[in-house]
Parts: sequence; structure tokens; C-alpha cells
Amino acid sequence: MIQFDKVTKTFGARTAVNKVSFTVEQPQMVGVIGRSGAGKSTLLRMINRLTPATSGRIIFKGEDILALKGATKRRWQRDCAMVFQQFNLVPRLDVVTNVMLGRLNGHGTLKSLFNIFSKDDVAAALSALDRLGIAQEATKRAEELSGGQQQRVAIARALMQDPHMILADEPIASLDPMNAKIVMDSLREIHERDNKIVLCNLHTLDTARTYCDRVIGMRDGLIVFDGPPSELSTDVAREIYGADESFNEAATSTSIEGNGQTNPAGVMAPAAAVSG
Amino acid sequence: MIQFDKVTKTFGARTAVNKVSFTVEQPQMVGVIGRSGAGKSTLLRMINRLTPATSGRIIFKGEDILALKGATKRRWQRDCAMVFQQFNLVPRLDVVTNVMLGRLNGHGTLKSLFNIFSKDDVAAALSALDRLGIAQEATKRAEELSGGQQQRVAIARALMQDPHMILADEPIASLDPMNAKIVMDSLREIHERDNKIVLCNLHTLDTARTYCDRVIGMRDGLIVFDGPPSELSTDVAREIYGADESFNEAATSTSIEGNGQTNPAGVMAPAAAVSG
Amino acid sequence: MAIDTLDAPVIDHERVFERVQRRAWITIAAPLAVIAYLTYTWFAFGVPELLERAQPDRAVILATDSVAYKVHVVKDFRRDEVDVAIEGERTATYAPDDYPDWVVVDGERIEVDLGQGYLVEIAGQTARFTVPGYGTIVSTAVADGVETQLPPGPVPEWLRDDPRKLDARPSLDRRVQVTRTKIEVHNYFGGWENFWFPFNSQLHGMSIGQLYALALSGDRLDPQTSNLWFIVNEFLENPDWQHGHVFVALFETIMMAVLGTITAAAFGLPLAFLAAKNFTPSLILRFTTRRLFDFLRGIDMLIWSLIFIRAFGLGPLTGALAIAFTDTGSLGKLFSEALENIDNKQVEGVRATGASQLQRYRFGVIPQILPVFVSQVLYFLESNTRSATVIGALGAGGIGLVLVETMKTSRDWENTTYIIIMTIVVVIAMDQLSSWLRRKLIEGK
Amino acid sequence: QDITEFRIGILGGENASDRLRSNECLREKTEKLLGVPTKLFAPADYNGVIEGLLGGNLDMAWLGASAYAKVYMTNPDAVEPVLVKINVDGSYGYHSIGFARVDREINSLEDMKGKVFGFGDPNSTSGYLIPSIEIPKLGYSMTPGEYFGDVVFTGGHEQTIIAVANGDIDAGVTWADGLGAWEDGYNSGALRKASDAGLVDMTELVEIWKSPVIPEGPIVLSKTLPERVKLDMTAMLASLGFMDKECAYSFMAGEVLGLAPINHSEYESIIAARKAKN
Amino acid sequence: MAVAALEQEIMSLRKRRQLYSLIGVLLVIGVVVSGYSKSNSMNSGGFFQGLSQFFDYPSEIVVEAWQSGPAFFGIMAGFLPAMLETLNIAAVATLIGGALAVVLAMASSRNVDSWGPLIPVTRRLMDITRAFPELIIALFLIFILGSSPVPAMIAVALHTAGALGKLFSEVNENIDRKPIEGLSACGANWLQRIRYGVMPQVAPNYLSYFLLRLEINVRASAILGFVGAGGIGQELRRTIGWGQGAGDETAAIFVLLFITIMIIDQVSSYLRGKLVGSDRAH
Ligand SMILES: Nc1ncnc2c1ncn2[C@@H]1O[C@H](COP(=O)(O)OP(=O)(O)OP(=O)(O)O)[C@@H](O)[C@H]1O
Ligand SMILES: Nc1ncnc2c1ncn2[C@@H]1O[C@H](COP(=O)(O)OP(=O)(O)OP(=O)(O)O)[C@@H](O)[C@H]1O
Ligand SMILES: [Mg+2]
Ligand SMILES: [Mg+2]
Repeated sequence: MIQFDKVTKTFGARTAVNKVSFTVEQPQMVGVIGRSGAGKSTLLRMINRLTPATSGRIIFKGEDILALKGATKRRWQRDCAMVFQQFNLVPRLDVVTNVMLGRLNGHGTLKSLFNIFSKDDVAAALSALDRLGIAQEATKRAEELSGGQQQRVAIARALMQDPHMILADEPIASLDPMNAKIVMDSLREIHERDNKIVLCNLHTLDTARTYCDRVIGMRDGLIVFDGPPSELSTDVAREIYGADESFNEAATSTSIEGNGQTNPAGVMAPAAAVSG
Repeated sequence: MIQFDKVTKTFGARTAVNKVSFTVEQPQMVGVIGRSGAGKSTLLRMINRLTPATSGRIIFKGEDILALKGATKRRWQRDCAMVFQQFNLVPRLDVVTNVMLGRLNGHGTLKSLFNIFSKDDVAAALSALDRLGIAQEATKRAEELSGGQQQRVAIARALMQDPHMILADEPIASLDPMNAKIVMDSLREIHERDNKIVLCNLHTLDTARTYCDRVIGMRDGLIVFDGPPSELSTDVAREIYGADESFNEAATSTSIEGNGQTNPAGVMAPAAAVSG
Repeated sequence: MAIDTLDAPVIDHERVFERVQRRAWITIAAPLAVIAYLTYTWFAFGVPELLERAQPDRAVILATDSVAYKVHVVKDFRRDEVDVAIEGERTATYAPDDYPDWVVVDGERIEVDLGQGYLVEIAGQTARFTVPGYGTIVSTAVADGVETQLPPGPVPEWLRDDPRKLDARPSLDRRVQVTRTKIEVHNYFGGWENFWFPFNSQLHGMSIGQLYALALSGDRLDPQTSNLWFIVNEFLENPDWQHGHVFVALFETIMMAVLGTITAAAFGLPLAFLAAKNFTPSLILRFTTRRLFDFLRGIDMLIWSLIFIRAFGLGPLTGALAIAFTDTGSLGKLFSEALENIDNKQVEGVRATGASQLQRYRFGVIPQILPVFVSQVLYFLESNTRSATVIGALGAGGIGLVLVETMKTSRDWENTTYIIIMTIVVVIAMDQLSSWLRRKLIEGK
Repeated sequence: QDITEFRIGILGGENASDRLRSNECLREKTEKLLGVPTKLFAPADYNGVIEGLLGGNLDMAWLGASAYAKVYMTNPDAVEPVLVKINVDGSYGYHSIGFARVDREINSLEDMKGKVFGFGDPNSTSGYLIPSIEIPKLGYSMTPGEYFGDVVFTGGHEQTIIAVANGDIDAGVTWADGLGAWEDGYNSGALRKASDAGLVDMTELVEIWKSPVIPEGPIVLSKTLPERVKLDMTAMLASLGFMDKECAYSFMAGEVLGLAPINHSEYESIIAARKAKN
Repeated sequence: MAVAALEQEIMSLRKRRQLYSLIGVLLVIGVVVSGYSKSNSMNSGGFFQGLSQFFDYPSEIVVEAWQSGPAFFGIMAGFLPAMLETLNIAAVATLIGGALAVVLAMASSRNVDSWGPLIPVTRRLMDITRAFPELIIALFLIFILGSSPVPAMIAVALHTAGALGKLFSEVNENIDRKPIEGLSACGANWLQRIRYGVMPQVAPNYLSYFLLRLEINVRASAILGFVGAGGIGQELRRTIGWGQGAGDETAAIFVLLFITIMIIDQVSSYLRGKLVGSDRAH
């Protein structure tokens, strides 16, 4: 479905993404992992065209989306919805409007400038919100919601775009474990029910293991691992994270349930207490 | 040396400090503990005369310091240096000037108004800073320093006052564990080397245990405990904090070393990792 | 899913849609209201008639005039004299033996060559104006008007033929007028004439190199002063441009702004302490000071300057005091707000060392409000430079007055343009200076 | 008592710098005569000079009759009139002239019904006081809306001329000596100046009204000046025409016969007129 | 730790700083003292002589106003239409200038994805329109358009566009770009991003500056009336010019102006307080 062909991005002397090539054949939930600065965000942002690529091609339905311009580019942006770590909502607008903003691309500029949305839009937005379980917050301002709720609004907005794929850049990094689970569950549910590609940057291994069909590991802009989560051994993880023997996965875990072997229950409690 | 005699402070209907009487006979490091609102700050501020007392006397060298006025009052303020939770430095002035402010009381008003300090003052300020290990920051503005460094500047200012005693109002409450340790070590060192009374409000038991010769526990303006730290059992702590069975000291610990029994080693590590 | 919705009320689509629609209405209604108001004022201000009456050609004349100058060649029948003068000014009249080469006087006949085939011949009371591509206009001044013969064909737009006057302006830079008393020919040239040195000065027309050499040379043009000083003096005393006068006026304006602002700051700061809650417990004192600030601000600079003109006469002092009065109110209010917002921790820290009241202010308060103080004063300095030109125009003096006078008599637009450019330069310079100082003093860069 | 400086106010009408320039010779003469620094001040309007005299900030000025009346009425002890200008032909006054644009089809006050009429400066004799008294006498009320559609102040003679030429107002009043040809803007006066300056084309304007002769305004000196200074100044000004023709020409803005002594009583009628306006 | 060396450095640093402060203070004092003596000599009247006459003019007016008795309020009411005209000038100018300022601000801040080459151009444009005193533009336009409120309105609007544009673009510099990015990712075009990503963030600050400007513009419009732009300023010029006899009218206008400015001042600072919590002049 979508094919990456030697996609590269350099910032000055620094190569953030280095000739990355891979293909997603069928609707999968793909997790991208790697330590900070590995190039995960840059990769996703290039797909959505938020960051221009330096070279390479990304082929979707036979078209190089890196070459799109103007209205077709914006049309493509609509087709690959993006979910951000910091939610990127408009804080002072109410939730339902925020969700409806996902449809801006289909609307006439003038009409949208005057805040005119159709009954259809409202209904679609409400059903998206309902699907994420926050329809009752529809009339609140986005900034009044908790982080987890805001992220769900962001996902609702993504749904509203009716996209071919959803790109999520560390969607749970700013959330507490409880909300992280809800958000990841929602993404998974969307992937399963609507059969959409979900490309999700994650910074914790256990989340990737739990939710993804396929995991891509990046290091210094290169893909160093690509396979099913089951192949993701501690050794591989060490390679991805460039960590030494002392690497302890628990340190980055955000799960609240504790996935058995890697995350001993009880560790979280005092940690949470300290930060609280 | 200093004797408290039924010292009372009421704010309207509220009695913040209630007929407190105790005596510090020789240079001791005294920790005052108690939960928020117990009256700890009020007590210290009354000694330094930042807050006027409602009734009672505080006798130092045969004089009731609560009755001092004008220049003698300011002279006394200089003699009992105060260290604050929020450092209370002048952020836009440079570090060395901030320290020299400790000498304001000895100086002519006019001279000091024009920011004129002698070579002696500079030397003394630098040696105080050096003692706290931050002489190299002397020319920076106070606001450019980290919290821990600022608190050390504040202690240097206190040293500069060449006081009979140092009052410290939760000096480590705004600091991270690492800096907290440095600051408490410094206070202890001053107490030991210069043989000064240090009266220190603390909100964690283990700090009091580790550093103080004597602990005073306050609750609702009353002294409910006065004795060496060794007598400070969990039961007593519960009484001071008015906590129920679930009271868990670890939740408030800020030690980075882990004091054996109450703070199991290893708990801190992941917590630090999460916050890092 | 839907964990949160378990007990929550079911959201009503209709109601949400109504909300969304209501907001859409508001979004549309607000601009509509503004447009309605603007339409009302459009008619209330009488814009349609205004547009009808507007004289865009004035703007063209104005624009031409501000970048060009004209030389008048006038034949006056009553005095029976010929004058060739820049802008028709007495001070810039060419001597009869020194006419520019496009004016040829031969006894009673005058030939004015306006270039590109345009030619005016004046003989007796008759002017023959040859216009390429049109023909020759012959116009004679008679006892009760002018008699004109035009070439055959329709009368062109640039020509106004009236029994009392002929006015022909075939191009923007050539004009011939004939009335029964005189024939007047205007020839336009680009640039600002006599800008550096007056018409009759020895230095007129010298290049920079020549001037430089002259300034260094020992042979004094004027035995009284050095050459450099002579050059400067000739420049400043230029009667058409009056650089000296303009510079003095600019200086007056800057002085008004600087003095006014500093004075306002000097009085505003101490008074601000009296108006701040945390420094003045006395309610009466505080209230009085605040009302004083309101009064000073509310009266308005305009009215203050009118009062001061009566008391102190005309000049920069009046302007400075008017600015000082108004801004004592504005700055005082701002400072008192800044004082009320100071961080008490710092004051307490200083106080705990046994510092006296004054020392507490000096080290606990001043460092906090100094940045506000400096930056506000600099902001005001910049905007007061502009205000000073305005109240100057109302009578206090300075560049504003010079400007208004020049404009009111709307004669030499190049003079006006010059003064405007100087004013703008000064305002922009003050703006840059103040933001440079602000960066320097506050951010320490 | 002695004075430390001498300050001369110059009435508006011309470009301030021109005014200062044409009076420079007078300033030099005065400085030489009195031996104190002498300064020229050119305020924005009539009122500026009036205020200056009232505030004691000016020692000498050449006022219009109405402006003098205002000074006198506000403070009779402020100034005293000393000299008045006499025209070349021996006449001693000037006229207020009402005028309009030719193409507006206005040829007399008769045609002004419902139109906009403009005065100049409220302190001007010819630009306000006299027409505001004389025109109603002819039966045309000066209350805005009664006969004229509106009555406005343009601010000064130049502005009136520009406003009429521009069509902002239908007709206005200004001053002229009433001698010579209309096409030139008469021999002297505001119209002549504007026409000379190329500001207006007199053939586009038409006269619609002319007042009776208005007495020339006086040169006044501050009453607080020492008697010696007053005498010296008066003598110097009175002889200016013989001593320095060029200076007299630029000071008095044209050819004049000279200056003659005058006293307050000559202006009683103007004062009465002005009083009636209050 | 070379504390001794540090001490040397600090001492010299402090000496230098003290010297600079001293020079600065002396400079300011010098400017003030010489400036006042210079302007005192340039003024036609002197400062000390003037002090005694300070109250001459106000008292003249007050006496006349007092003598007119209750009729004073009638006179005041009579000037209401003129005051209203001034208010209209200010309001229209602020609206139009404010709208221009929004456009300029959006075109001049990098932060809102403005087109790069446009930024320096619009910035200079704002600097220049800001530097023009309203008076100059008004006089020019009066020359071309004739005496009416319109020149004043245009003049004030132009100046407002520059002044507000600068403040607005400063607000733009400080916005959070995340919502804009979120909208980009939805495929919103530039106008839509401005409308939903920028406007909601900046609206309160814009409004606050707008109100402040309205207040300033009322004063400016009143002053422009003085040069022939209509409104209360024109009336004031007439009554002041006439002097004695019109003192009650002058007083009435002063009072009316004072009250109007006070009301606008109070209302606008109240509204601004509500909008952004605190206010800053300019
Ligand atoms: N706008 C930019 N300008 C310059 N360098 C950039 C920019 N954005 C990213 N980089 C660099 O590119 C590299 C990859 O960054 P990227 O944000 O894609 O990493 P990441 O894997 O998402 O890390 P993180 O987990 O911190 O979000 C980093 O070294 C970063 O410093
Ligand atoms: N300025 C004041 N005005 C009124 N009440 C005050 C004031 N300062 C303190 N109090 C009250 O006095 C009581 C004791 O306050 P204090 O600050 O001494 O407690 P504390 O033990 O220092 O608490 P914390 O740990 O929160 O600093 C509290 O109930 C507080 O609300
Ligand atoms: Mg990232
Ligand atoms: Mg406390």
C-alpha cells in the first residue's frame, strides 16, 4: 500500500533519516521505536509533509506523495491523519469544533472562515467523539480537558479526516499510564475495525509489543530492525537503544498492568508518588 | 542561649503559634517538623521579627528580642540570619552583590544606596561563596543559577551576616534530592565548624533524623514533640502529622542515599529514571 | 469502549448543532455589524460627496512639486519687466545678464525653449506657443482679457481657453499662462533646487570634491571665518530651505520630548509609591494620588499645552511641560501598577538581613521595577517625539509648527516634503535609539 | 527698571520662516537700538500672539483691529497701540472681501441661500468680525442654517482661499486693499499673495461682497515696558520708512506711505462691535 | 579556585559598573538641567514669571463657566454632536486601522507561516506608517480632499495600522505553533490555519491592544480637529480662538472631553483587565 524508497532527511550536517526503505503491504499497525533523536518523528512528519524530505520517494497508490503540491498536497495531508505527542488541538475552541477542523480540507475557505459547519459535520464529529468515549465533553473547551481526553479528541479529529492511514507521533508520551492505555486501545480499535494503516512512534518497548503487528526499530536515522514484535528480544532492543548491559526496560515502561517478565509490579508506585 | 516563653501568634481568629515555650541551651542543630499549617514558618519568622508576635517573649542574652525596635531590631535581624524556601534573593543582581546584602546592616545607608561596598566585603562574600563551592558563579546574575545554587547563595548571604544563629525555613523544599543534600550538608557544616545554632524547618522526617541534634514537632501551633531524633518513632511521627495507619514515610522522602530501614534502596532508581 | 460515558448524560446532537450554528451566526454577525457601522459612517462623513469633490490632480501637482522645481519666466505688462526666477521667488531671481540658456531675450522679443520642440515666443503682448503634434497657439493680452487663436480641430484637454485667461499645460512639466496683465511660462526641472547653497552664493553648484578642497584650502573666501565654517554657514543660512531653521526646530522638538519624558519619569516614580497599595497604607493618600494621575492624564496633552502657552509663552518649555504633565499621570499609573505587582520575597530577603527601609527599597524594590521603569520611559520617549511634533503644531513650536506653517501656505511642496522627511527620520531614529537602549539596559546585551 | 530682552510677535498669514525672514532686519535694528537680545516669535494663529501679549510673553506685535480689541477687553492694561500703517495713496484701511468660485454660479450673497459660508480666524477683523456684523445688516443671518446652510471657520485667510478654490465651502471672506485689478487679487492682501504664489487662479473666483473700509490694526507695545523703551521703539518704527526703505517694505509687507501715531480711542467702535458678538 | 583573582576581577567590574552608572546619571542630569535652561531661554515667556500666571487662563474659563450657571450643561449638550463626530472618527479609524494591522501582522511574522520575502517588506512598511505623525497625513489629505472628518480618519487609521501591526506581530511571535501544525496535518490551507490555529490564540491580546488604541485615537482625533478635521477639536479651536466671551463654551468642551476620555479609559481598562488579566501601555 505504501512504499518508502530511500527516504532521506538532513538538517544541515545532521542526517535525521538516512535512506529509509520499507513497504507496508496491507493495513497493519506498525510501531516505530528508537531512542530520542533516532529520527522517528522526522520520518512521520515527512509522510504527512509537515517536514519536507531531502531526497527519496514515498509511493502511495502509484503516486510519489513527496512530489505533491498545493491543493493535492493538502488533500494528501487530510488522507494521512496525524496524532501528536502534545495533541496540537486549538485550546480555546470547543471540543466538537476541534474535531470538525479535521474536515477543513473538504470545505470552501470562505465558508470555513465564518465557522459554518453543516449538520452532517456535527453528527460525524459527535459520533467520532462517542467512539472514543468523550462525546459528553463535546461542548467544553479543549483546554479544559485532561491530557488523555485531549489526545482522544485529537484521535477523533483524525477519524473525522476519514484518512487512509493514521500517523501517531508518540501519542502516549505525555500521558499517565491509565490514559496511555485508553489511547492505545482506541488506536488499535480503529486499526482493527476500520482496517486502516496505523503508524505509531513509541518510546517504550512493551507498548509496541502489546499493540503492534510489526515493529520498526530506528537508530541514528537508519532502520536497524523490522519484524514482528515476537522477534524483539532484549538483545535486539539493546541494539536499537544502543544501551549497554545495564539497560533495564522497566525504566521506560508506562504500562499500568505490568506485562509479566519485564515490568515488576510495585516499581511504579513509589515512582508515581515521587512525581505526585 | 535562646529561650522561648509562651510565644503566641494569632491571625484573626486563627492561632498559628500557641504559647510555645522551649529553650536552646547550647549551639544545636534543631529541626522543626510538622505538617503544612502547623506554624513552623510563623515561629521562625517571629524570631527574625519578620512577623510580629502577638504575645510572649523570646529571650536572647537576657534581652527580650520581641521588644526590640528600630536600629536594635535591625541589628538583631542581622544576628539571626534567615534562609527561605524560595531563596528570596534579588534575581537581577549579581551573586556577589546578593551575598554582600548580608552586610547592609553594618553599612551607612547613603553609601549602600549607591551600591558601594568595600574590598573587604567582596573578599568576605567570595570566601563565603567559596565555602559553599560556588565562588565561580560570583559574577552571574542570581536568576541565572539553578535552584540549588541559589539556595547556596542565600546561605552564603546568611554567613555574610556573621549571625549568632541561622534560621532556615524549609530550605530544601524546592530542591531536587541531589541539591537538597548539598544544602543540608552545608548547613550542618556551618553548625559544626562555626558552632552556631541552626533552627531548621523541615517537612521530611528522614532529613531531620539525618541532620539534626534535636527535633521539635509542631501540630496546630503547639509543640507536640521535643527530643533527640532517636526518639522519633513512627508512632510519634503519626501523632505529629496527624496521619492514620496508611502513613508511609517513603512517600515524602527526599534522601538520595536511602537511610536504611525506612527507605528501601532501589526504589529511588526507577523513579529518578522516570523523571529524567 | 466508552468508559467515560457510562453514567454521563447522552449528548444531544440537536443541541450541539444549535450551539455550533449560534457561533456561526456570531462569527458572521460581528463583521456584519462592523460593516453596517462603517456604511453608516460612510454616509455620515459624507464620503460620496467628498469623493466627488476630491481633486486627485492636486495630488499629482503635489507629487510633481515635491520632487521637481519650476522656473518662472514672467513678462509683466504693467511694470513692463521680464523676470526669470526659480519658483517665482524674489530671492531666486536670475540677473538679466545671467539668464539660463533656454531663455533668450532679444530686445522686445523673448524666446523660451521648453525642449522637445516646445517653444514659446513672446513679442510685445503676444505669446506664440508651439506644441509639437498640435500646432501653434497664439494669444494676445488685450485691454479686457486675452484673445486666443487655436489651431483648427477640437480643443485638447490640457488647454483652457477663457476670454480672461489662457492656460496651456501640454505636459506636466511645461505650462504657459496669459492674462491681460502678464504672460507667464513655467519650465519644470527635476530635483530640489538650491538645496545645498543659495542661488546667489559663491558655493552654488559646487561639487562635493570642490567643497572638500575648498574647506581644506587656506585662501579664505570670507576673511572673517574659516572656509569650513563659511560653507556650513552658507548651508544653514540657505534662504529657500532654511536648514538652520529646520534643524533648530527639530532640536526643539527632540528637546520637548526628552525633557518632558524625563521630567514625567522623575515625578511619576516617587508619586507611584504613594499610589501603590503595598507602599502607602493610607487610603486617603493613595486615593488622592491616583485621582491626581487620572486628572493629569485625562486633561490631555492638547489642553495642557494650551494652558501652558498662556503661562509660559511659545517655545520648547511649553511643550516639555505639557508632555511632562500628561505623562506624569500615565507613567505614575503604570509604575504604581508595577509596584503593586512586585515580588515580596525579595524584599523580605533583604529585610531579614536587618536592612533599613531605604536599603530595602534600594535592593528589594528598585532592581525589580527598574526594567519596567526603563522600558516604559523609553517607550514614552519614542511616542513623545511624535506627540511633540503634534503639540508643536498647535502652538508650542518646534518642527510641528514649521511644518504646519509650510503646509498652510501650501506653496513649496518640496520644502514640506523636506521637513516631513526630516521629521520622519527623527522619529524613526528615536524609535531605533529607544529600542537599542532598551535591549542594552534591560537584557544587558 | 530695565529690560533684559525684547520679544516681537508676528501675526500669522505667511509661512513662519518667511515671516521670520522678512522681520529679521527689524530684529537687528531693535537689538542695536535697545541693546538687549531681541527675538522674533511666529505663533500658529492670531490667538498665539494675543495670548503672548496677555501673558506678558511678548513686548511688541502688529495686531489686527479685532485682535487688539480682544487683548483690550481681556486686559485693558496689557498693551497700548502706538502706530498705524498708512497706505501709499494716503488711505488708511482695507476691506473684507466675500468671494466664491465662478463655476458655482454664485455672484452675490443673494445666491448663497443654503450654501456653506466660511470665516477665517475668529480673531481676524476682516475674516470674521466685520463680515459677521455687516452681512446680517444686509438681511442675511449668520446663524448657521438660517440663511446659509452652514457657517464654518477655516482657521485663517490662506485656508479660506484654498477652501473656496477647492470647493470645500461655497464662499468665504478675506482681506484686500480693494485697489487694482481683481484678476491680480487686488494690489495687496491675502488674495494677491495667494495669486502671486500660484495657489489660486483669480479668474476662477468672483467677488460677491465687499465691506466698508476697515481701520488698519495698530502696532502695540506692552504697557509694562519702561517709558524710554516705548519711546525709542515708536520713534524707530515711525522713521523706518525714511531710514531703511527695504526693511520697511518687508516689515509692512508692501509699499506704504509710513506709520502714523494712533491711540486707543480709534478702536472703540471695533471694541463695541466685538462686545456685541459675545 | 583562584578566589583572589576573582576578587580582583569583581572589584574592577564593580568599579566599572559604578562609573558607568555615575556617567549615566550625570548625563541625564546634565541633559535635564541644560535642556531646561536652554528651552527657558528659547521660550518667549520665562518659567518663573509664567508660574505666577499659571492659573490665569484656567481661572478665566472657570469664572465664565461659573457665571453661565445651569446653562452650562445646555452648552455641554450642544457640543455632544461634535464629540460624537470625534468618537466616530476614532472608532472608524481604529476599526479600519485594526483590520489593516491584522493583515500586516499576519504577513510579517514568520511564526504564522507568512511568505518569507514578504516579511521584511511589511515590517518596514509598519515602521514607516508608525513613524508618520497623524497630523502630517491629515494635513496632506485635507489639502487634497478638503476639510472633513475623512482625512483625519484616514490619517489616524494609517498610523494605527502601523502601531497596532507591530504590537500584533509581537503577539504572533509568542504563539504556540502546535495548533497550527495540527491544522496543517489536516490539510488546512493558510487562511484556515490563521483562522483556527492563530486567531483563537491571539484574539484576547489583539482586542486588548485594540481597546487601548481606541482610547489613544479618541485623543488623536480631538487634536486633529484643531487643524480642520472636524469634530470637537474644531469647536475647541473656535472657542479658544475667540477667547473672552466663549470661555464657558471652552470650559464645556474641556469638561466634555475629560469625561469622555475618562469613560473610555475606565471601560477599556476594565475590559482589558478581563481579557488578559493585566495591561500594558502601548
Ligand atoms: N527542525 C530541525 N532542525 C534541525 N535538526 C532537527 C530538526 N528536527 C529534528 N532535528 C534533528 O534530527 C534528529 C532526529 O530528530 P527526531 O525528532 O526525528 O527524533 P525522534 O526519534 O523523534 O526523537 P524524540 O524521541 O526525541 O522525539 C535529531 O538529531 C534532531 O536533533
Ligand atoms: N499572613 C497570614 N495571614 C493569615 N494567616 C496566616 C498568615 N501566615 C500564616 N497564616 C496561617 O497560620 C497558620 C500557620 O502557618 P505557617 O505558614 O506558619 O505554617 P507552616 O507550618 O509553615 O506550613 P507550611 O509547611 O505550609 O509552610 C496557617 O494556618 C496559615 O494559614
Ligand atoms: Mg520525536
Ligand atoms: Mg511554612
